[in-house]
Formats: sequence, C-alpha cells, structure tokens
Amino acid sequence: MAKITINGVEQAVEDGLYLIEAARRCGVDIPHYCYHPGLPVEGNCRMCSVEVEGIPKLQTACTTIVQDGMVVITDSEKVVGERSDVMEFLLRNHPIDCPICDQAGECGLQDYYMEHGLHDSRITVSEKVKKKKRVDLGPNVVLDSERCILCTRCVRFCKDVVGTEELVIKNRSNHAEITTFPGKGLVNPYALNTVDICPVGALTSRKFRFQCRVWYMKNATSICPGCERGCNIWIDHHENKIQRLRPRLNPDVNNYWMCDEGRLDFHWINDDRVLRAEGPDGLMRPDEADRAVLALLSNPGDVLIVASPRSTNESLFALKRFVEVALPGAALTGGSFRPTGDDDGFLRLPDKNPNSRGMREIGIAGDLENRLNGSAGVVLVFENDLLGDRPDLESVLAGKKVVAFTSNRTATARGADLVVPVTTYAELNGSFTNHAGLRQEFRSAIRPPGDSRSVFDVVKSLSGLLGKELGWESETALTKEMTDVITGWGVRVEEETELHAG
Amino acid sequence: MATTEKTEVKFSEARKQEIERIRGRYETPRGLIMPLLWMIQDDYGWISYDAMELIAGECETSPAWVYSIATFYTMFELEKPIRYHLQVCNTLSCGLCGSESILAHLEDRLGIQAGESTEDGRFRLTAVECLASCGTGPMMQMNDEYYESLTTEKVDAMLEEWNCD
Amino acid sequence: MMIGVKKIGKPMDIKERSYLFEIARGMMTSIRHFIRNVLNQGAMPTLQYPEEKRVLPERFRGRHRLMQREDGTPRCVACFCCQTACPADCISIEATERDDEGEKVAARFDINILRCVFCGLCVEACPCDAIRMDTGMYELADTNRENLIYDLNTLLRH
Amino acid sequence: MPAELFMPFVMVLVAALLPLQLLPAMIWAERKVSAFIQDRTGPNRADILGIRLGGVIHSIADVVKLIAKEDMTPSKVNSFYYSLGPFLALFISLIPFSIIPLADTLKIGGAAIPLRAVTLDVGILFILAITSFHVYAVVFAGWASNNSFSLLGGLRSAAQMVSYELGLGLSLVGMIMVAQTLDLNEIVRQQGGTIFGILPAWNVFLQPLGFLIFVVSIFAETNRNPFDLPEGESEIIGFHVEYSSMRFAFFFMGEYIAIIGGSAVVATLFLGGWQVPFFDTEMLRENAMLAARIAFGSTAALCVLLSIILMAYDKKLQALYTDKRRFEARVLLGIVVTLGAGAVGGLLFLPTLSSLGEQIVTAIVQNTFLVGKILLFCFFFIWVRWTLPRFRYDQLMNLGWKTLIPLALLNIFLTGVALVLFDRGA
Repeated sequence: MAKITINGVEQAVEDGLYLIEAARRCGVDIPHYCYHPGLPVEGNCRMCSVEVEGIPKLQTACTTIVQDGMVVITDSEKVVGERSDVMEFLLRNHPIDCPICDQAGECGLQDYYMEHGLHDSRITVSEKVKKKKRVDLGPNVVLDSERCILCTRCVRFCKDVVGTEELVIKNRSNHAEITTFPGKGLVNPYALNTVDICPVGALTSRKFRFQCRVWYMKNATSICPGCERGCNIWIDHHENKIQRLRPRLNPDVNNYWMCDEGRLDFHWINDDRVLRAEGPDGLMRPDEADRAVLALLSNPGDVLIVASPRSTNESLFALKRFVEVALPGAALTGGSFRPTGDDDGFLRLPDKNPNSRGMREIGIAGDLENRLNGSAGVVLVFENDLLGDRPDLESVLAGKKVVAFTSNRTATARGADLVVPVTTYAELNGSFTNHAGLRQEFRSAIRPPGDSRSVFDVVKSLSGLLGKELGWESETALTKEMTDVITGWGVRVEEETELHAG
Repeated sequence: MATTEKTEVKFSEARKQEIERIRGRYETPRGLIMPLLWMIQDDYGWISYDAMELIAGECETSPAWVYSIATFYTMFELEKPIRYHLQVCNTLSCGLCGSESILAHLEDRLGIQAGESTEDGRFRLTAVECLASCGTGPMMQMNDEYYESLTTEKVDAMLEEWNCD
Repeated sequence: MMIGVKKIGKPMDIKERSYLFEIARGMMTSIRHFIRNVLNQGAMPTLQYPEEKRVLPERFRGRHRLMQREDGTPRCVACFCCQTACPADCISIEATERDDEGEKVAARFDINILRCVFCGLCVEACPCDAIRMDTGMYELADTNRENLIYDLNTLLRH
Repeated sequence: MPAELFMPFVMVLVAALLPLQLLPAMIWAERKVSAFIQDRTGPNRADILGIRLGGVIHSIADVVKLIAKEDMTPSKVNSFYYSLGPFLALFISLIPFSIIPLADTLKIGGAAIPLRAVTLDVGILFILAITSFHVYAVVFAGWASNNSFSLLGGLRSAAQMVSYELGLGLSLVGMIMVAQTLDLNEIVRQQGGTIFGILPAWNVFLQPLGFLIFVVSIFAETNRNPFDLPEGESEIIGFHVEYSSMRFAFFFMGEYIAIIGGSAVVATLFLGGWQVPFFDTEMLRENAMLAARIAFGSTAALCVLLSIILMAYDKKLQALYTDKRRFEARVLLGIVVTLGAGAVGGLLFLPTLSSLGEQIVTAIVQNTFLVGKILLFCFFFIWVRWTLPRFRYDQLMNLGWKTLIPLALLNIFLTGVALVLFDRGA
C-alpha cells in the first residue's frame, strides 16, 4: 500500500496503480480522453495533467505510477488553467457540429468543455482544417475525421485488445487522421467497441447512427443472450423499442467489451413479434389459448415438453416444477440445435445459447433428439426454434400436435398447431448462468408487446386451470427458492458501473 | 496520394542479407520498419502499398502500421518520383518567417494546390514539416536540394530556371 | 345557512346600504356605454373578423415554417433539439443521411399543429435557424385531423 | 251587433299574439343591448340573402336550431311531469295578457266593447293567482328531471318565488286602497288626468314605494338578474339542466314572455296603461284627425331620417367591404323609402273620420303608448341585467323577507294615513 495525498487528503492506495486510477478510487475524478482503464496508457491528450509536489512541470496522471508519500493537487489554478488550454487545443479543429453528431449528450468534449473549458473560440469554423465527414471504416463503423481528437483509444483497442492492428493514424499534425490501410477495412468482430470508447463523435455505429438521440434513451442492465459467455450489457431503449446494446463493465466476464455479433442481435426483439395467440381457428385471447393448450394435456403420458437453453433460469425452474406438480407423467427435456461457433479466445464461445449451464444445473435432461423421436403425440416447445435450427425435424414433428411458446414468428411457430406469445429476455426479470457457472441477473428493459407473457405466468395459469399450485405467489419467491435449492446460486449483488467513467 | 499503378516489389538477395544483419539491433521486429522503408525508397525511388505489405510481412506487423509510419515522415515518397518535387516547410520557424506566402505564391504560379502535381507532370508541390533548416527560413527542398531564405522574387527566378530546361 | 359571511372592507354608510343610489350609479354607467355605442358604432373595438383583420405584431408566433438553404435543401439537420424542447410533444422527426456529404438531414419532419401550443421553444432551440414561426398564419382550422399534421414539404413551402 | 260576437275572439288572438310577436324582438334586444353596454357589436353575422338586419336573423336561426336539435329525455323520468314543466312555464306566462286592457273601451252604437280578451272584475287577484302557478312549472321540471342538481335548483327557485310573492301582493295593497277597485281597466282609467297639473296621475307617482317593491318583486318572480338563481346559467345548475331542444325553448320563451307580461302589468298598474299623458280618451277622440296626421307625419319624418342614415352607411360600406352588406343597405333603403312614401300618401289623402274611425284611431294611439311603455320597461329589465351582479342566496332571502315585506307593510300604513288625512277613504 502506498500513502498518497490528493488535494490535501491523505489516502492509502494499492501499489503500482496509475495516479488517475488511484485518484478515482479515492473519489477524485481527473478528466481524461486518451486514458481508458481497459487499454494501455499513452498519455497523448494531456487532459489529465496534475500537479505533483517536487516535480516542476505538470504530470499526466494516466502515466504516473503512485509512489509512497506522493502529494498530488488536481484542482490548483495551474491545473485548471492547463485543462482549459488543453481543451482549446483539442477543439482547435473540431467542427462543433453537435446538432448532427450522435455523440451529443454523451460526448466527452461537451462535458469537459462545460466543466473545464468555457473559453471563447479564437478560431472561426471556416479557419479549421477540413477533413472527410464520412469515412466507411468497415461494415459497422463510420468515421467522421473532423470530430476526431486523436486520442488513439480505437487504435490501441485494435492493437492491444483484439490484436488485429487495423486502425492507425496517418499523416501528422493538423492533417493527422484515423485510417485503415488503403483497401482494407475495420473488419474484426469486436470493431464496434471502438465506437463505445471513442470519447467524441468520430466513430459511429452504422446501424445506430441517426436513429435516436441519446438523451431520449433509458437504459436497463441486462445480459447478452448471444452465447454462453453472458456478457454484461446495457439495453438502451426508447419508446419501447430497443435502440442499441452496449457492454457493461464486469471484470470477471467481459471486462469493458462485447462482440459485434451480440451487439447487433436485437432487432428480433423489436420486429416480427408474435402478439396474439394463434390456433387453427385464428387469433385467441390468452385465456382461450390456455384452455386450448389444456385440451391437449388430457393424457400427460403422451406429452413432451421441450425447454430451451435460451430461457432464463427462472423460466426453466418454473417449467420443471410445473411438470412435477401439475403434469406428472409428462416428459421434460431440453437442448438446442443452434449451430455452434468457434471459440476465438477472447469473448465469443461456441455454444450460442446463453443458459446451457443453467439448464443443466436445474436438472433438465438434454436428451432432446431421442425424446423427439419418441412416441409423444403432443409437443410443447418453449422458446426453442427446433425447425429453424434443424429443418430436417419437420418429418419428426409431422404427426405430432405442436404448441410453440415463442416470442417471434420462427419456423417452429409457423409449423405449430398452436402459437402462444411469450416474452424475450429484454422484457423479463431473470438470470442466465454462463459457461463458468456464474448466475447473472438482469432486469426487464421494455414492456412486453401484445399478449406476450413470461413463461412463469403461462405455466402458473396452466397449473391454475389444472387445479394445481406451483407454490409461488411471485417471481421473487420463485427466485428465492431456486437460489436456495441450487448450490452456488446465491444472489449476486450487481455493481453498476457506467462505461463512460472508464 | 499513392498511385494505383502496380509495380512488383521485392527485396534483392543483397538486401535480404542486410536485413538479417541489422535485425538483431532492434528489440522487436517492428523496429525494422524504418530501415526497410529506406531500403525500398533507395531501390525503387518510392514506396508503394505493395511495398508496405511486403515490409509488414517482414516486420510481423500489419500493413496499416507501416502505412502510418510512412505517411508520418514526409521524406518517404509515396508516389512515383517526378521531375521537380517542391517541398515547402511550414513548421514554426519557417511559418513565422512567411512560409505561408511562399506556399501561396507557388500554388498561384503553378496553378495547383499543395499535395497536387501539375498537368504536365513536371512539378509536384507539398507542404512538409520541419526540414531542420530553421535558421534560414522560409525554406523549401527541391528533390534533394535546399533553397533557403526564400522570397517571392527568388521563387520566381527558380521557376523560370526550371521551366527552361 | 351553515356558511358564515365574512365582512371585509370599511362599513357602508346609509346611502350605500340603501343600495338604491349605488344601483342608480351603476345603471348610469351602463346606459352611458349603451348610448355612446349606439350613436357611434364605428368607434367600438370589435373587428369584423373575416373581412377586417388585425395587424399582427412583428413577433407574432404563427404557424411554423422550415427554412431552406440557398440550394433549396432544408436547413434542418435533424438534431432533434426542437423535438426535445417541445413541451407539447408535437414535433416528430426521423433522421437520415444526406447523400452528398455525410451530414444528417430530416427524412420526416411532422408538426402536429393540433398539439402545438405556439410557445416558440422550438424556434429558440434550433441551432440552425431552420424553424421559424414568422409566417403570421393563424387560420389553421380544418375538418380533418390528418390535414393538420404538417409534413416536411408543407412546412418548407410555407 | 256582430262586433260584440266576434270581438272577443279577435281580442284573444291579439292577446296571444302580442307577447309572441314581442318575444323575438325582446331576445334580439337582449343581445344587442348587452353588446352595446359591454362595448361589443353583438350578433350581426346570420343572414338571408345577405339581409342581416343587425342580428335579427339570429333569432330565426335560433328557432331553426332549437327545433332541429335532438330532444333528449333522461332515462327513468316521469315523462308526464317532465313534459308538463315546460308547457306550464310557457302557458302560464301567456295568461296575464288576456286581462290587460289594450285601449279604452269602444262604444259602438249603444254597446261597449272592451279591448281585452277577458273582462274580469278581480283582474289584479287573477294576475297574482296565475303567476303563483309559475312555481309549479319550476318544481315539476326540477323534480321530474331525475337529477339531484335540477331538483335542488327547482326547490331553490320555488323558495324564491314563494318568498317574493308576498312582497308582490302586499306592495299592491296600497295601490288598491287608493284605486278602490280590482278591475284593471278602471285602474287605468283612474290614472288619466294630472297631479298638480304637472305630473300624469300615474300610480308610480302616487305609490312610489309600492312601485319600487313591486318592481323588485317582479324581477325576482321572473327569475331575472339580479335574482336569476333558479337558472344560474353558468355557475349554479338550475332546474332545467336536463332539458334540450324545444322543451328548453319553452322555458326560455316562457321566461321572456313573463318579462314582457311583467312589464305589461307594471305599465298597466303603475305607468298609466294605455293612457296617453295629458290626453284623455275624450280629448283624443275629438282630435283624432290631428292624431292620425301626427302619426303619419312622424312616420314620414322617421323614414327620411333612416334613409339618410342608410345612405351614409352604404357609402361607408363601399370603402370597406366587398360582401353583401351593401346589397342589404340598399334593400333596407328601398323598404324605408316605400314606407315613407306610404306615410306621406296617408298624410295627403287622409279621409274625414267617422265616429267609429275616431274611436279606432284613438284605440291605436292608446295601444301604441301601452306597447311603448311595455317596451321601455323591457329595456329596463335588460338594462338592469347587464348592470347588476347576481345576489347570493342568503342576500336574496334577507332582502325578500327582512326588507321588502316590512317596507310593503309600511307602505300600506302610510297609504292608510294619507287616505285618512286627505279624506279620500271615507
């Protein structure tokens, strides 16, 4: 431990920390652009300059390692003046096109200008160096060179986090620009993280740009359902539509990052949802749908219930209890035919289901294929697109009555005799258990569209109609029992960390 | 900046031996980028994108890094050589002495902007960073020669001379 | 009555308490107005509206219009500042990319004039002077709600 | 004489039509006078072929509107009483006109033909009795609407009417003591002549306190401002809140006819009725030719004045408007000129009058004066309405019971004393 004095307050911090990080842990925010805790330090923006006793010149807090007895001042006149001057330099060639800039509202330049700049510009906009306003860096990322302040966060991300080294700075001084090698693009599968870490509006996501102003969006903590990594994410939504997903800091799982594949995989939540239950005779109300399902359950021995590793722990646990209590004799199985991917050694994992481990630990058998080939005449498929993943199953399901509990119009839903809408993870409080056995909770972001209900509500209603009690009044009670029953699933306390603070 | 014309680029056997000889001087393979860029420029007169990819392969890095370094230093020629390449310094000392007006005058006389070539392919004008002749600004470099303490009259005289041959 | 009467002000003298004189005074006032207006109807402040119209003050806030650049394209850059500032939530914008320079432009710009409260905050908020309320148009009635949602082209045409 | 047989029918018709004709004029006047008092122009937009008549057409538009509107009946009401309310309101308002003498009795041959629908010796009592019925209209309407608010409104109105009926009756006692009769024509006849040669011998000068109390009470009886709590058009809900269309129009008309009726009663009892000031019936009959000439002459003069005004108006319109107003001005000008020409013609070619003709001219002049008095008093009603604010309910009751009734009793006492002193009672 090192004892340092920041602004007259003596505090003990860990050895080997950079001063900027040490100060943050002591509750002192030092403004910065190029520094990012997930990236190697470079010290080029000079925004984090602070006074260190005994050193005549100001030191950049992001490159100075704490030493015992260090006395640091972050709010002296000298430091404040320096920040203001640095801001003026950074804004030297900035086009100030905030009205058309997507970053406006979460922009480092805006925030720090209000906090530390507030100078009158000595440069007119016409005197500024003009650069390209729209450079397509790759399939997902668009660059506005004028807005760039050359902090090189994106360069370092590509070089040191992903290792693909696609982004560099070309030319020098006024004419320096972020670029890729001519003829090549920013094509790595994590490229959109550069948009997150860009402190200004230079890098924008092609899918998100111009879609929604950031100040309209509300956000909710969630878990990416794209693979069994279980990256922590923010769901940013506006008017009950998901606008974008952003990674949320979790040092144990995904650190500051997430892959593009997971990030862009949310349009199915907004579009093409099943809004009303649908049977052979047309649309139905939820209670009519439940009765229609019930009519198929008269002989439990003939019923196969297919759970999904895409469902939450809570849904799976409720389903298991439902079979045990209300439908003894029915077979419960789980699993997925989703095509697997590769383990790229960073974040992406082969199993593209978020909760395979959770399903196993809850105790739902994974003998899906055998069971489907069995004799069961009625198949209840919960949140599982069997036909979409394995079109050849059509012949297997042909003679059976299929009830699809699904959020979207999947192939399974199209082939089913009865379709009942259920919620997606974005409309649900629940949890996924990732590949390492870490159960991570998430909160609902948006309201369920149409008649969508959670699986818990569906099975509760069905068991009510069957005259059986599941034993929980609320989902909270369910969660409590589940975490009590399954070892190692104690409630994890979420630490909410805003990404921009990083 | 760079032309798209294809030229096959490779290191000669002698160069390869030289590379092996100096490789040990550098901590990482990346350190070789600068010497290799010089070698290419010496051998071919300029550095093409193909050459950059060749160097990247040699230095175990991405071509983008080579590109970044090559664009940083104005001494590296990224286009095919031209008869008269005028490089006007516009860094601080020269700038204070009036390099801006020299550059503007040249642009005016040649009818091109900095970074462009004349239509007849004889002149190329570039604004470059410091050429280490700060005591005698404003200055420019024509190919490998320095012309110092420039005035618009001097520039006019030079242009007359070069236009004649 | 359960409700008491609170007496305020100075006590009335006998003349006032008898009411009759005060009533007479009031009657005289109203008949004075009557006679004056009968004899000189032209002096009344009423305007015969559809035929006569009031001269609008310079800063009168009428229906919105969107300004154009010199090349005829809308000045609006779809920054959503007006939509954000609007207390009545009457503006709705959809942004898209400009074909030429990579700037933003409004693909859709609707003002629901039925909701508008003519506060002018959108004009205040606009960083590009793209929206103004200086048309002086205030006769905005229509028989159809759809016609009262003005779109980009209508607003550009004035 | 056949006149004795058909005159009652004619008079019934006249008595019914007089208030009904005055009604739209009254409504128009209400709007226009209120507008002028408040510095507005009032209604002037509705037109037929461009003829606006300064808003008179609005009354026609109102009629059309009221007839065309949906007649809503609340569910679960007693429809008989619900319909009876508006009927009574209109019907009872019309009755007093049947006994108002419109002019002095005609003498044809040996027979006397009274110019009123019903000849009744107990005229005043009849009027008091009939107006008391008005309370039933209000109570029926309030109760039958099956609405607590209209019931409360009805009860409030009933209390108000009952309270002020006392003042109304008592205020007349002094006058009756002076007149010694209840017959209206007799009372009017007594108001001929002068007091001290200056004032007409109207009861308003003989009974000023009674007149005051009577006027205040009649305001309250007719639910007019400042006593319009029963309706309380915009503030407190009145008894007819559930009525719409023509049923509502019946209340509306009933109210205005009650005002006209009230004015007629006041004119008859206190303002000399059909008496022309300083000219009694005999004098008028002797100078019938002169009276007719004056009538024609003044009509012609009025037409000339109107023509001048209209021409000036037309000229002004030319500069201002391009619509049909100029057309209207010219049409009106044409009508006025025609009327004026008729009047001039009447003046020039007036034949010598027979005895009957003299009597008819006299009756017309007297009737004109009566209607003029009624109209003036109607104007007074409107004038008061747009001057005074509404009473609070406790103030209303205090005024009725604690002020007007004692004053009315005082008036009886003073009248009695005066009669004894001047020895007229004996």
